[in-house]
Amino acid sequence: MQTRALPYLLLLPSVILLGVLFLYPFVLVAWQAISDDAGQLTSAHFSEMLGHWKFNTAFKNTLYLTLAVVPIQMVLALYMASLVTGMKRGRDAFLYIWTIPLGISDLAAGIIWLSIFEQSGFLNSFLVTFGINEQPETFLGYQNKGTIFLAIALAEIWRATAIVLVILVAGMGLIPKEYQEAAEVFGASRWQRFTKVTLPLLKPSLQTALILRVILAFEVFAVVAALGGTNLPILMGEVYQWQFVLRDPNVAAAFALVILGISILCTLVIMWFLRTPKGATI
Amino acid sequence: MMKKTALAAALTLGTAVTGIQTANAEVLFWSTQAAPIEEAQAMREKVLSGFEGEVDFQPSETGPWITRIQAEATAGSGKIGLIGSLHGNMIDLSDNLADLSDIDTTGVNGTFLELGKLGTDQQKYIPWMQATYIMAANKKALEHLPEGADVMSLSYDELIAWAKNMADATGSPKFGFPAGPKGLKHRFFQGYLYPSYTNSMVTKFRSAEAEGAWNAFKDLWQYTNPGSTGFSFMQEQLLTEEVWVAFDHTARLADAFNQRPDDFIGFPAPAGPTGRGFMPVVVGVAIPNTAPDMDEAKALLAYMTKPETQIETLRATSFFPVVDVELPDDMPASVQLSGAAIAAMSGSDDANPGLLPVGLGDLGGKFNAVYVDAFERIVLGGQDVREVLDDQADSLRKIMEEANAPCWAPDAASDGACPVD
Amino acid sequence: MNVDGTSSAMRWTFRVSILVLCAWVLVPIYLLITNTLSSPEEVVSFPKKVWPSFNLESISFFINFAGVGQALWNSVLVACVTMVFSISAGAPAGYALSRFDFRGKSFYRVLILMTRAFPLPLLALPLAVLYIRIGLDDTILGLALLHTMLALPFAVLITYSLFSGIPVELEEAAWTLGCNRFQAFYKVIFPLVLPGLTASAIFAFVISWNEVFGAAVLTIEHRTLPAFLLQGLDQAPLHLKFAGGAVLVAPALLFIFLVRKYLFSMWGIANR
Amino acid sequence: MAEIKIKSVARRFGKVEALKSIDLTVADQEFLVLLGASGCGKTTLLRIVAGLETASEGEVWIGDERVDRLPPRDRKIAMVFQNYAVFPHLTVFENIAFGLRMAKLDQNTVDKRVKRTAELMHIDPLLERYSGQLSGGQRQRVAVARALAMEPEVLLMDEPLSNLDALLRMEMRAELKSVLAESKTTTIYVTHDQVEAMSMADRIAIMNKGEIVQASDAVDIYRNPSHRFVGSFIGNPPMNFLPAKPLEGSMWSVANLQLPGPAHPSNATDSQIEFAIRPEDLTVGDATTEGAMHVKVRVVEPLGSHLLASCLVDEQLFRVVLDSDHPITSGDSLYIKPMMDRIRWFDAKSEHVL
Repeated sequence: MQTRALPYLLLLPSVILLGVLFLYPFVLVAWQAISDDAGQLTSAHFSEMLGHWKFNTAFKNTLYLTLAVVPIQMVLALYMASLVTGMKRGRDAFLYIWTIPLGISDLAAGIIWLSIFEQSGFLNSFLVTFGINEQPETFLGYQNKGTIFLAIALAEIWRATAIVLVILVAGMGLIPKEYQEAAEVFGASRWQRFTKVTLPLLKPSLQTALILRVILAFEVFAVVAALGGTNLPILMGEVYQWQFVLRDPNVAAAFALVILGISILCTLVIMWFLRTPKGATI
Repeated sequence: MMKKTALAAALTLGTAVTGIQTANAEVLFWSTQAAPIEEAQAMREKVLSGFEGEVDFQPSETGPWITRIQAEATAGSGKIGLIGSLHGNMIDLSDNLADLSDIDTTGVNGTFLELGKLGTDQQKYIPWMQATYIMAANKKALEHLPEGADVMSLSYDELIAWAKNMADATGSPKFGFPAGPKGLKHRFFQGYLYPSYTNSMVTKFRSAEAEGAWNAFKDLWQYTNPGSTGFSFMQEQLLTEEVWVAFDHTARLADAFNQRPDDFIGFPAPAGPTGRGFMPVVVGVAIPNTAPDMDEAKALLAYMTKPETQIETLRATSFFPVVDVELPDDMPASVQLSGAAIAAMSGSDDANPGLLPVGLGDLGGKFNAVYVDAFERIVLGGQDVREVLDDQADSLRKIMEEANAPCWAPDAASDGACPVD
Repeated sequence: MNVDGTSSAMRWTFRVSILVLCAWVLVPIYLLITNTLSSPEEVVSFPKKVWPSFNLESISFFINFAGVGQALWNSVLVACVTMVFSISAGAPAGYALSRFDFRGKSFYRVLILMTRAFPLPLLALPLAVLYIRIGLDDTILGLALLHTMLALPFAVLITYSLFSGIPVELEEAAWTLGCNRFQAFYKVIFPLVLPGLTASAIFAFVISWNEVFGAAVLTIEHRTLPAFLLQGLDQAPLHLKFAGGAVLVAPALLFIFLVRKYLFSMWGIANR
Repeated sequence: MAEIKIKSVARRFGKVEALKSIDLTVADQEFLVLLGASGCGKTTLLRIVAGLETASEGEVWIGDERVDRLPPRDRKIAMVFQNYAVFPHLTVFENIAFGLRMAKLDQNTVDKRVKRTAELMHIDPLLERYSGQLSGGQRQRVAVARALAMEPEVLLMDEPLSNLDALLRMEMRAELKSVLAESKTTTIYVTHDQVEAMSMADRIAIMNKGEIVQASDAVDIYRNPSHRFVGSFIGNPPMNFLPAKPLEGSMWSVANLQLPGPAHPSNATDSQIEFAIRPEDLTVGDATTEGAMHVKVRVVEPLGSHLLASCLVDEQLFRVVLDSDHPITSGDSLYIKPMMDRIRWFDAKSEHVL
């Protein structure tokens, strides 16, 4: 069998697609970030970006948000996935419920969580109705950056854990029961079985889920805009700001390259940390 | 070769899937205004149905709106016949817009027409509709007015005192300001705060008077609902009563006025030491060079400025006409409430009307950012007023010099770039 | 002897966890529905009621809104074409990644992820220019191609881990029993990964369904539902905002509901 | 007529030589077992014959056809995999019928053949089950049935019994042998289990480090190992080896014995040869026995049918099989006499028999 050429043939459709629809426009945009109007290479746009007073804040906020959201999502999804595998009846129903947020766009999620946290929202209604608070609180006020951050993190965890869950559940389904049973025979507790058998065998799925989540977390925008207003600048928001409000596509492209850069970096780090040794697959 | 075949196949499929592309005589009206679907519906059914040709009204968010227009301009061909948006969005599209000088513009506000030239000698856009910032209050708030203050001729100091009274009385700040991501707060600083305190928008950006203006605003901010940084359309918070008194432009207050006309009043923006600064919001319509049917587009454009169309537009969008028209009596509550406020504002003794920035080209966005950044640093960030103003003044000066834009009202006319003292 | 899994404390933790997690997911959805089914006055009232008054004013506004049906149909078309494209381009790539070692493998893996790591709003401009020039502008196909690009990383990575979980011997056995590579894939591997493929199809569907920016730029007469509805949704009065959100969410939920069986009813691959 | 000819087949993985120029012919209807320790290349060779792997060089012929460029499906082979590779999404029936359907046989023939092979393998009651509902032994039967149903000219089996427990393995061994004898296919069977190999094979090819060191029938391999490795691998316990020093003529000194052996090589002093004998080819005498070797007993293992004594000669391990009732304990001295016709000599360097 022509094994040498075959993998490339299999990749061809996706590569053509990516080449035309992604690489071509990407190169054009990336060029904007590093060239001036006369077509000369320049670092001016990057200096302008780095020199802008919001850059550091936006960069940090994006990282913090990712750091706050993704690990919780991974743990939560793992927990949900193992609950599901431990279920005897009703698996389908619970899984369906837990994957509902999958179908909810970030715009819709923003609307939903704003209706909870805004001053006249459901949370305040609850607190006031039950006499816990006398006055509705302004959870999303500019001086409560912590609360805003928390609200955004909650909304993101709510919205995007389902992606991780689906990938992990599918991955767990592929782990043969025998391994669990073998470990049980050797006296491993439930927790040990999870950490010593399930987790290592789940590595490829964990890797996939983690990479996708981290990349998507760097691109979060709609939920932050809905809940944070202008209080929590993030990189993706700055891309919009420079592209459509400040009308400086060069600096917007520079911001986009920063997002791309940290995404690739994180991807490589995750790929390396969660690499599966050759031959250690199921 | 291979690619070509694939492309041909793709095109065929595209045709198959979409059932494509009859050469349509419809004019595609691509607009950022009247985007909420109930407004869009009114535009289609009430405003545009009177046009003898076919119109396809497609509202869009600013991002896709700009992207699409730029794409068509770059590609050199397009579907869009007519574009409609805020003055600020038109500025850097200037090169792609057809000259509209041959359109009959009798009756259209001359100042706005001048704005529509975008600093060129061609008519780049024709004014379509206008709004202005006014204030709105829940009637419950009126009892907290400081003594002796007349709501129809309020000063900034009285507004601050009023906001304080409300906060003290209710336990939570009841003044609201649209400082959210889509709020148009830069226009407040440019057209209201600065003119009212410095009688200038650019020249006295870092003056002592400006410092006073910012300090006054900081005072007001103490009694401003802290959620304001998330507010973009004050009608929502007025309706939920998260705020009782708010500042926003007429179209963004309309929903509150219309839903509960008896609960709200509209009144003029406050006055400062140098008068009652205010500024219009102008929405224009223009035709891109790539319009498929230029004549039909121009016919539609002319239709848009007809008095009857303008009145229907007002009903649909709560934006006011740019031509002189007699408004009928059966206008919605929002028109009556905000109309009264606008009349009181422009008719007041201390009225100090300003103009939208002109001649900035594609630096308009950055010009606005100077004011917004100053706000975020001074008011939200708590940074030192003097330092921030000095810092932002440098950026402002650079922008004015790069654009080489002369001063506009209320700044006195200048030779060459408008100076920042 | 450790009797984990059967002790009543464990069982209770198990049950309570499940219920709490269900509530965590469902309560926000419920609140959206409550707001959708409330009258405009109730939506802005405070404190809010937890039980809706089943006022259908807002929702019927959307359902009767001219063009919604067409937009819905466009959305479904685009999402389905996206599903087919992303699986047909993604699954072979996932298969190649799982079965072969070849030069450029890591590069490819990073490349497909880049499409998700670069802000679409910036890519939209050059893409739209390209589309206008080659005639893909304002077509279902063109938008579906863009959405395929967005869904591709999911399709490739999910199928990659699926194929990695299928023992090579099953395929080899099929070869020795008279299959060529394609037949072996189609008759043996494909049925085994079908549930997982459904998962990546769902991703494709949902990604396409919820994508707004590209749809708003690249379609005009063939607007998808989000591009059609979401324009100005945040300027719309509150009650319409919620109803719009619900109208958008409902079909996606229905779709997931319909295919949920395939999503999770894995074959007993455990015995190998 | 399906003779398998393997000509100079080599396989390299990078710099590692997994197979070094293998030549092997398997006669029509012959049952050949590839025997060797894990990692010796036997599975690689089998997979090359199957077409699942490509040889770096060399030719593979099945019948009159050169097949090494053909895909597996065109080689008229069937294969049984070590982990059975029973398709989990198909019933037992469909598993067995899989290849038949690929060959586009009509439903009648398919039914008939599936039924026949299922009966042959005693799995006819399981036809509607899925692989998940089968035990390991049953799955193994399905795998074999699936291969046999193809009525292949060549049957390749990769350690098909290694995942079964000892008792089941013995049962399946006998059963497989009779089934295969009847089916008249040419079979290559890979295993690391010498008992399995000897009990089933017409001929055994013993592999070591990517080479076939000896290919012959079971008795010949046991009696006449052509290579030191064969002697040390075959037999339980395997052969004893002791160094031999050259004496005059063709006499050799082994421990305290002087034995006639092969003629001295030209450079006799340097070259060393080894004396080899199977533990059961020794007779026990006493201190007075002429030509007996003196060994010290270290461990005695009573194995029922016999005793196995591990002894030391000149600090070298030397195993002796004794009668079960032989009175002996560790520490005893033992005088043993090799049966002269069973002594083998190996070149210590080339490891070939002399």
